[in-house]
Amino acid sequence: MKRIFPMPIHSLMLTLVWLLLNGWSYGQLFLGLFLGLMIPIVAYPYVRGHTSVKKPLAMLVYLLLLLWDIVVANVDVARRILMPNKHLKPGWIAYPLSLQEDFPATVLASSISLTPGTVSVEFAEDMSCLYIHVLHLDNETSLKAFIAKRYEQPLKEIFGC
Amino acid sequence: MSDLTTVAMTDYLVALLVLIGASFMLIGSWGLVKLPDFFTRLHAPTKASTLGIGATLIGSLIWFSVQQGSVHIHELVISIFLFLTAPVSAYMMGKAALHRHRPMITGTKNVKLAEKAARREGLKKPD
Amino acid sequence: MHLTALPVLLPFLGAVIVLIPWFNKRIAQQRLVAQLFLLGTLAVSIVLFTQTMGEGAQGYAMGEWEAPFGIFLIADPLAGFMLILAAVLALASHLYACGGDDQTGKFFHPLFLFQLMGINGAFLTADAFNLFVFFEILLIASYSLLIHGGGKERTRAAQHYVLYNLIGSAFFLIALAVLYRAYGTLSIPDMAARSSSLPEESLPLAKAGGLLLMAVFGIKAALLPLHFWLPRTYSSTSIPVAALFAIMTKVGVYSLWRVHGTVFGDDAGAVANLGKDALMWLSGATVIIGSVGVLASQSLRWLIANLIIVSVGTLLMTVAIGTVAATAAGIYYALHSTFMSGAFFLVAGLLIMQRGQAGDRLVRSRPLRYPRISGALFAIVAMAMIGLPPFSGFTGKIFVLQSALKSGDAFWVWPLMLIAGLVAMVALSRAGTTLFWRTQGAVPQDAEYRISGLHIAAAGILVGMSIVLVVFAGPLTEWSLRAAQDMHTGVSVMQLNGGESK
Amino acid sequence: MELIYSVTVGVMVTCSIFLMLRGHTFSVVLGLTLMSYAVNLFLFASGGLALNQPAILAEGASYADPLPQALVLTAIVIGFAMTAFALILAIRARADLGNDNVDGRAEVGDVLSNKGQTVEQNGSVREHPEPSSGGKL
Amino acid sequence: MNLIWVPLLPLLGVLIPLFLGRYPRSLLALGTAILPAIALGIIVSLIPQVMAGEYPSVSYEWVPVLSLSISFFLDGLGLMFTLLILGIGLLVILYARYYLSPGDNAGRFYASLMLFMTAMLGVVLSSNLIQLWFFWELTSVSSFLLISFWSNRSDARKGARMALTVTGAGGLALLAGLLLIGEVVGSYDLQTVLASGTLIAQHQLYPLIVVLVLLGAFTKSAQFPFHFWLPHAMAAPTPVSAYLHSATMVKAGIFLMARFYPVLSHTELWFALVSLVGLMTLLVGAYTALFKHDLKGLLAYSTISHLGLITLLLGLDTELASLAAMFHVINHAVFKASLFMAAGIIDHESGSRDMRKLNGLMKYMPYTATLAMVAAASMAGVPLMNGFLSKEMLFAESLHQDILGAMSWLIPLLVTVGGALAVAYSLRFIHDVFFNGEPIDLPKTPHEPPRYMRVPVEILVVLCFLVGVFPELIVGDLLVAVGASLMPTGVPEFSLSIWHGFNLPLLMSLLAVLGGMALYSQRKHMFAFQAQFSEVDAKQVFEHVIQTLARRANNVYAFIDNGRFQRYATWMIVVAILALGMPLLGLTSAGGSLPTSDLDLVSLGGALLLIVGSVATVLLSHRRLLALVTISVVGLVVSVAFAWFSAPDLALTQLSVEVATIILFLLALYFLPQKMSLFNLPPARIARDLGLATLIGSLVGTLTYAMLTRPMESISDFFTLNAKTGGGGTNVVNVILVDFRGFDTFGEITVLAIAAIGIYKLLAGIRLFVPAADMDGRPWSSDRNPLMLMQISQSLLPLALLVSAYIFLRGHNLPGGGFIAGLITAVALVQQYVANGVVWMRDRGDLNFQWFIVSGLLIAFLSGAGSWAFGRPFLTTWFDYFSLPLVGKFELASAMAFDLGVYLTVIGATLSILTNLGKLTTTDRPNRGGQA
Amino acid sequence: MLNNLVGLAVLVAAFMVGVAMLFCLWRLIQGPDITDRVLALDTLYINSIALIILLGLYHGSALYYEGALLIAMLGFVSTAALAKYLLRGDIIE
Ligand code: NA
Ligand code: NA
Repeated sequence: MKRIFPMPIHSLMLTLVWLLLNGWSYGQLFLGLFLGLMIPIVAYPYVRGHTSVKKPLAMLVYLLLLLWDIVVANVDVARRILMPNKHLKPGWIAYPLSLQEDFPATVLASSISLTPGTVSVEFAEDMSCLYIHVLHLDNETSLKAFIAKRYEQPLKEIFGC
Repeated sequence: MSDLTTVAMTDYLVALLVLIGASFMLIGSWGLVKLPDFFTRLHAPTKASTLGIGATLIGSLIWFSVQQGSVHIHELVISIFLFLTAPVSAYMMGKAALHRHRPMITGTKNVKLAEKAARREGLKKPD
Repeated sequence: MHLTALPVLLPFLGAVIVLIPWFNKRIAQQRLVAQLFLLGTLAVSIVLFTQTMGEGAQGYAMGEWEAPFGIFLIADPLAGFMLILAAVLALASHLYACGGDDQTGKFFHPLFLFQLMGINGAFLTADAFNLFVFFEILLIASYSLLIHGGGKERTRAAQHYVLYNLIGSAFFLIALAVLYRAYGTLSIPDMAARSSSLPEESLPLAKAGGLLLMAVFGIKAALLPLHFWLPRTYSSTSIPVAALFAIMTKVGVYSLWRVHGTVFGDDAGAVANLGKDALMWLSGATVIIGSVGVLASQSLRWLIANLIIVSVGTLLMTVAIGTVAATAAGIYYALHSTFMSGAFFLVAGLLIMQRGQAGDRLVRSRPLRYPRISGALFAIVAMAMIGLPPFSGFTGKIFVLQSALKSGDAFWVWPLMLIAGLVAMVALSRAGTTLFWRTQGAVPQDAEYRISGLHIAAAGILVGMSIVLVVFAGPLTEWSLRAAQDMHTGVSVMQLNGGESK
Repeated sequence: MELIYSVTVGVMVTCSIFLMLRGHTFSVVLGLTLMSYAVNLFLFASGGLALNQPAILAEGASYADPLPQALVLTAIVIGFAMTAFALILAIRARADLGNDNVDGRAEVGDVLSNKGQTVEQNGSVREHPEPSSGGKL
Repeated sequence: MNLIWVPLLPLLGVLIPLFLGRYPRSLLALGTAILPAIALGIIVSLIPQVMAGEYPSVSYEWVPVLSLSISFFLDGLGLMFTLLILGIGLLVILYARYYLSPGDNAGRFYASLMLFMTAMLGVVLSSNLIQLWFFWELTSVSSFLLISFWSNRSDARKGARMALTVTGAGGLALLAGLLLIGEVVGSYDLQTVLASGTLIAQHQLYPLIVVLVLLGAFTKSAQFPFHFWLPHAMAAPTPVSAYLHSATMVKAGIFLMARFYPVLSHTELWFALVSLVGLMTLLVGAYTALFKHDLKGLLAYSTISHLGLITLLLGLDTELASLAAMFHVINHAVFKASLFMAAGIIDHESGSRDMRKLNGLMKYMPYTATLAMVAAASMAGVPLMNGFLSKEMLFAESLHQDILGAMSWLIPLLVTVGGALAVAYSLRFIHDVFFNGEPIDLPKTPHEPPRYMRVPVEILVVLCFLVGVFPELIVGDLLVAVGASLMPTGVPEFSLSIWHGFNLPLLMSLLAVLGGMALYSQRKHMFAFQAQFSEVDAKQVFEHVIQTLARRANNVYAFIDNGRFQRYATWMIVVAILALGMPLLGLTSAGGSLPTSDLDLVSLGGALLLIVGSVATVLLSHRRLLALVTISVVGLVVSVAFAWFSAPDLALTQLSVEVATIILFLLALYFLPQKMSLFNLPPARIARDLGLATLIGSLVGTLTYAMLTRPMESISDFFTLNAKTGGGGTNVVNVILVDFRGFDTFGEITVLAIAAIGIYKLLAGIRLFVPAADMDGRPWSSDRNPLMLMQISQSLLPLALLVSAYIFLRGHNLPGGGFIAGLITAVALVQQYVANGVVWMRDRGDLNFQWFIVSGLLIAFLSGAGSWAFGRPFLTTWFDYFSLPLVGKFELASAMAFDLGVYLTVIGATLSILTNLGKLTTTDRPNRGGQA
Repeated sequence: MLNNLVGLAVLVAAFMVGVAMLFCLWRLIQGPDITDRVLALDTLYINSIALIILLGLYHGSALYYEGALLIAMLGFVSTAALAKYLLRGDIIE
């Protein structure tokens, strides 16, 4: 089973993306399903054992939340760019990671980077913390708390770790 | 009649989205010019790639869907790609900048952290 | 029926087959397959040649698209000549390589076959852009073959050769673009048909494109001052590759015949005989510079390379003369000079194997282990190169001289050719006496100085061609004349479409 | 439009030729790459410039000349193969000859290496002696 | 018997010594002699015919296009020479049997000798001009082999080369002359030519023809100033000297002049040239001969002198003179061959040829000495010997000319001086060798040679005597026949009696003898006088000339070709500038009749990006990574420009290639120096390069504008019209690629595959420079596989594969296709290598690129060859529409299979190109590369 | 076909994106470091995507879409490769 159908979620998502690309028809569905089956078989050896998503629904919620954050933060950062530089207070924080697995940590770092104003630049070698550059660093502790509550906590649940 | 209104409505929406997208694009790139050091500039493309492209794509998506009378959402795939890759690009460039000990403007908080992070890149800051 | 395409497709198929990973460690099988395909290509070329002599040009519509829209292959007697020439040369060089040179690196056999594919494609195609593609095939294959066996000298030579030709390819594309804009077509027969009625406005484009294309072919043909790549390339690569490369310059000359002979031929109206004057001067200068190089050469392969430049200059003089008789002489001369250049490299290879440290440098060395057979081969090929009877050089030389006389070009062609012959004689007699007779010490008996029968057979085949060319000079010259006539007449688009029923 | 297009192609050709005349393999390959961009634009121009007339049937009434496009496509691919070969050859030359001069002869003023090492095929690393400058053939 | 056998038998005779080489010497000589003897027999049997004026001839067609046939005829002139060649040839074969030492390769010697004999016979029997030249050159070649017979000796090699070069040069002139004659006459048939005397003489090319033919003759016959090669050809074994350098080859030039005498003589030009050169040669040769201490040297210069004598006779404007010339040809051949043989015997039996050491040999070898003295007397022109007769004729005829106008009296005077010199050196030959005291320091004690070694000399000496006494009887008829060849209109009456009474010629002879004796008696003073002049060794001069020539050539060559790529590229660019510039110069304006379109701001911005990007690439090219970034911008903008100008396929292709190129450059940059000094060249160089670049840039720019503004009638409409109906696709560009011009694409993937193979070869066994630090000297980071890159890349792979499938499948109808899809797949896989490293990838099953390439090429080929099964040409496509429930209507096309081949090849080739390079450094590279 | 409002908006947007690209160009030339230039290139990729989408909108053609998709995919690859080069020199190791 594993050999024929190594990554079921991937297969599904690929079929979905295929339909996104080509539009809906039965023909495309068949083709999408076929590719959704074939591609994972080809690609499987090259994909590390991801920590799998345990709660897909929570993931969806998380994504929508992230989307909203992106919009809001974008406006904020745009404002900061347009302001003179002297008002800028950039800084670094070392966010203490409690997510230790690679994939969830990557998702967290990505989320942080996607929301404007913060960029994940580096992981500590021992994965103890994530170094983040902040465009405008007002309050370090509240930012850390925000990240923990808004992103890390949900991700822990999603990935079940 | 309602058809016409829909068209008009979507026109306004599309125009708005396209302009919003372009604005964020412009602001992001302006940030690239204007911001004082590399790490601050690193924030700029995320704007362009998220809201800038996002809004433009949604505009395009809506417009083509209305025009062709069927749902036309393949633009989303571009967004998926960008959302997946933009943080990695930033991460890689950031790492490179840390590795190269790019200077930061005075007043940057917790510079020590950056130095600590840079140590990962195998080099002490030259004196 | 598909014969016309086979000189291209057979080497391709052979190359792909020996490229199958199963063959990777099976050198004997690679050799066998490659030889079979080379023999097949030769057989096909001969049949094709006889067909064209009997029935005239054979068109082949790739994809069955009518002319001038699709890509056509045209086999006419001239192409047939060149195909046979290439096949024999390749067969002999390959045979030589099977003596061990093929094992000094990977993928020799597929590359060799690909090389032949490119050459044959260039001979057959009737489409200007397709010609570019085949030029690139033969070039990239030649780049790869050039470095076969490795070594500093080869790398150095490859560097020049590759970069130089890359610039050439860029110019090729520019020329094609301009010509396409001027003519609106890429089919060479179609271009030829349109030449006389080009609108006034397009003339500068046609001229610029035609002249630049001439320069591009001049690079391949080693026309002065575009010849610089040749000596180092030929003298540093491995022997069988150098021998095969002997045909490379002829691809340039052939293209000049094919494209400039028809598109910018006598009947081309305002663009008739484009660049002929320049070609006249430059071909003459090529002979001179080649002769200077011949005198200056310090090693045998360098000497051969310069002799090739001289022979190419001579060939280009026939192109510059441009009459049917001159083209015929050029065709015969091309056969002779290609075979002899290839043969000379193989003979040089025999000598290098026997001379140890001295290599092919023209210095004193130990006596040769096989003086008779190598001496005989050397003597024949040297005499042929000089143009001394009774070998093919003399017939070739007389053919060219006579054609120049008939067209009124003797005043510049003759002195150049005769003096070049004298220079070759001086240099080759010096080289020969040094290589064979200026010896010291005892004949080496170590195994490393041994040469195999395969090597001798390969060299023998090519050297023997100089006798074949003389013995059968009668029919060969007549066929050359026929091929030249057909080439100058050209094939019309209508003929192509009529000849190939849709 | 035609004018600015021509000027651009001209400038690109100028820059590429200038690069090719520098004595280092990297510059020459860089020049060749730039040249192939310029040549592709040039070849493309032989079909004329058309806005919003892609050669896809049923998209519009008129089409851009598809033939030059097909030619450029082929040229791009071949150009890529050639650039790749030239570039790897440059590496080979550096490895064999110790410098990256197109002629394989280091010249005074060349930066030879940043204290390089040679890695043998078997993986052992050894310090590579600095090649002497002004080496001759 | 057929005349063809006469040259053919000696040619077959070449093989006999080659096979008999290991047998006893006598057998070898006998075997060699058989065939020429038969040939001589044939000739003798043909004599009556020739005497009757019915010239035997034979002709076979060979190369009609070149007017070259195998044609021989035998007339009097040919007969005389044939007899000499075969007769003396046989004697030489006998002589050489004893002369060659056991160490010599007699087989090779005889084979070369037979080859030479063939060539010589070919020359004198030819009745086709080109064939004549054919054999003429063959004499040069075969004589090269004979002169250099002792090839380990430097003087033999040099002498041979010199002879070859001089006679070869003459041969080329002769060829030109002969071709001109053929052109003027309209035939290369000798007998036709000989009948066209006036035609040639009145042609404007006549002077040129005369000069060219005479150049051939003079070089071959060692006429002044081309005489210098002959003495050095004496490095050959003495039989060769006897045969080639006295009897036959040097006479080929004389033969040539005689052969063309009927058509080329009878003009001032001919007489002036021939007589003066002959006279000069006569004197110079005779004078120099006197001072030679080497026996063969003396004979060589004497030969030169006698050749001059014959030439002079041919140049005197009387019919009798030319007859005398022919007579002297025989006489000289006979006595000089015997003298050479005698000299060879002396050398052989005494070990020296130095006349300062050779003294008093009369005592040691009286018999040989007597023979030699008789022959020498003939050489001196002593009465009762054959040499006397022809010399008397010369003296007589020298009185009947007016070549020098009022100064014509000089000629008899000088001829007499020449005669005196001949007497003097003949005297020296006799006295200095056979008398004059005792031998000094000879390596061997001289003694008589083996019996049969003397036979050839005896025969010849007897002939000298017989001809001298019974000239009319022995050669009278022959001379008449020869005369008929020279003077077709009629041979004048002549008498060959030995006594003409007391007349002026006899007086001249007397003077010559007395003068010669006087000269010889005063030889000490003369030698002393001559010793003041440093002797010029022609061999060294020649060698010096050749070496200087080579050195000069080297300098010129080095000047033109300095081995620099920049030089080569500059030339190419100059040529391109000329090629493009010439036609454009004539234009008053670059613009054509097409209207131009408006410029928009986006285009302007794009152009600005391209221009700035290109210029920045140049300016930053010394900081290579930066240049790479700027050129990437150019690439990106070019692809956007393609999209902008309605070429989506191009945009896609350019983009994917662009990325692959960047990766490639990055891989390469690691192994190349990171920086270089850009402007370390002199400013003049920079300015020149900049000038050239600007020039060609402007030309290409102008050309672009010219193209864009000129209308075109293109075949392209065909493609748009037929793409759907004939090719089954709506993306015309793709249909062109896989169908209309599928053969281009077929070639293109071949290029890609070959490049991959070639690159594999380039990387095999490479020893790389691996930089321990980046361009600023900073050690590399220790983080091999950045976490996020690793994680996200893996997620991207399936997505990228899906996209490539998407691009592939839609290619036929919409932008896309196998090539772009292949590149996307390849780049996605390369991305895995970048993110995860080679080892990781290898652990997960390495991709075999070779299989990709092979299967791709095979699929492409088979999809093309599949049409053969239906009797259609290669790459003929097939497509049809099908419909299935639910799925609906869909299309299947053979072009898709072709595109699949493209797809696979591209993946294989690109991956192979990129990853092979990447893999190079992988082997156990220490993690902290910087600190290793 | 495109109506006036959207057409105008797209034109203005394209102009803005064009200016944004020139900003990137400025950073690209200005540097000062290679990292800045890579960043500028990366931003250029993104701007190009927008430009191509706008182009498609302007012409009302979906044919430009793949171009944008490819830039999105491949732009990342080259940015990542460049950064990896800066870090490790050896991008495939
Ligand atoms: Na962010
Ligand atoms: Na003496």
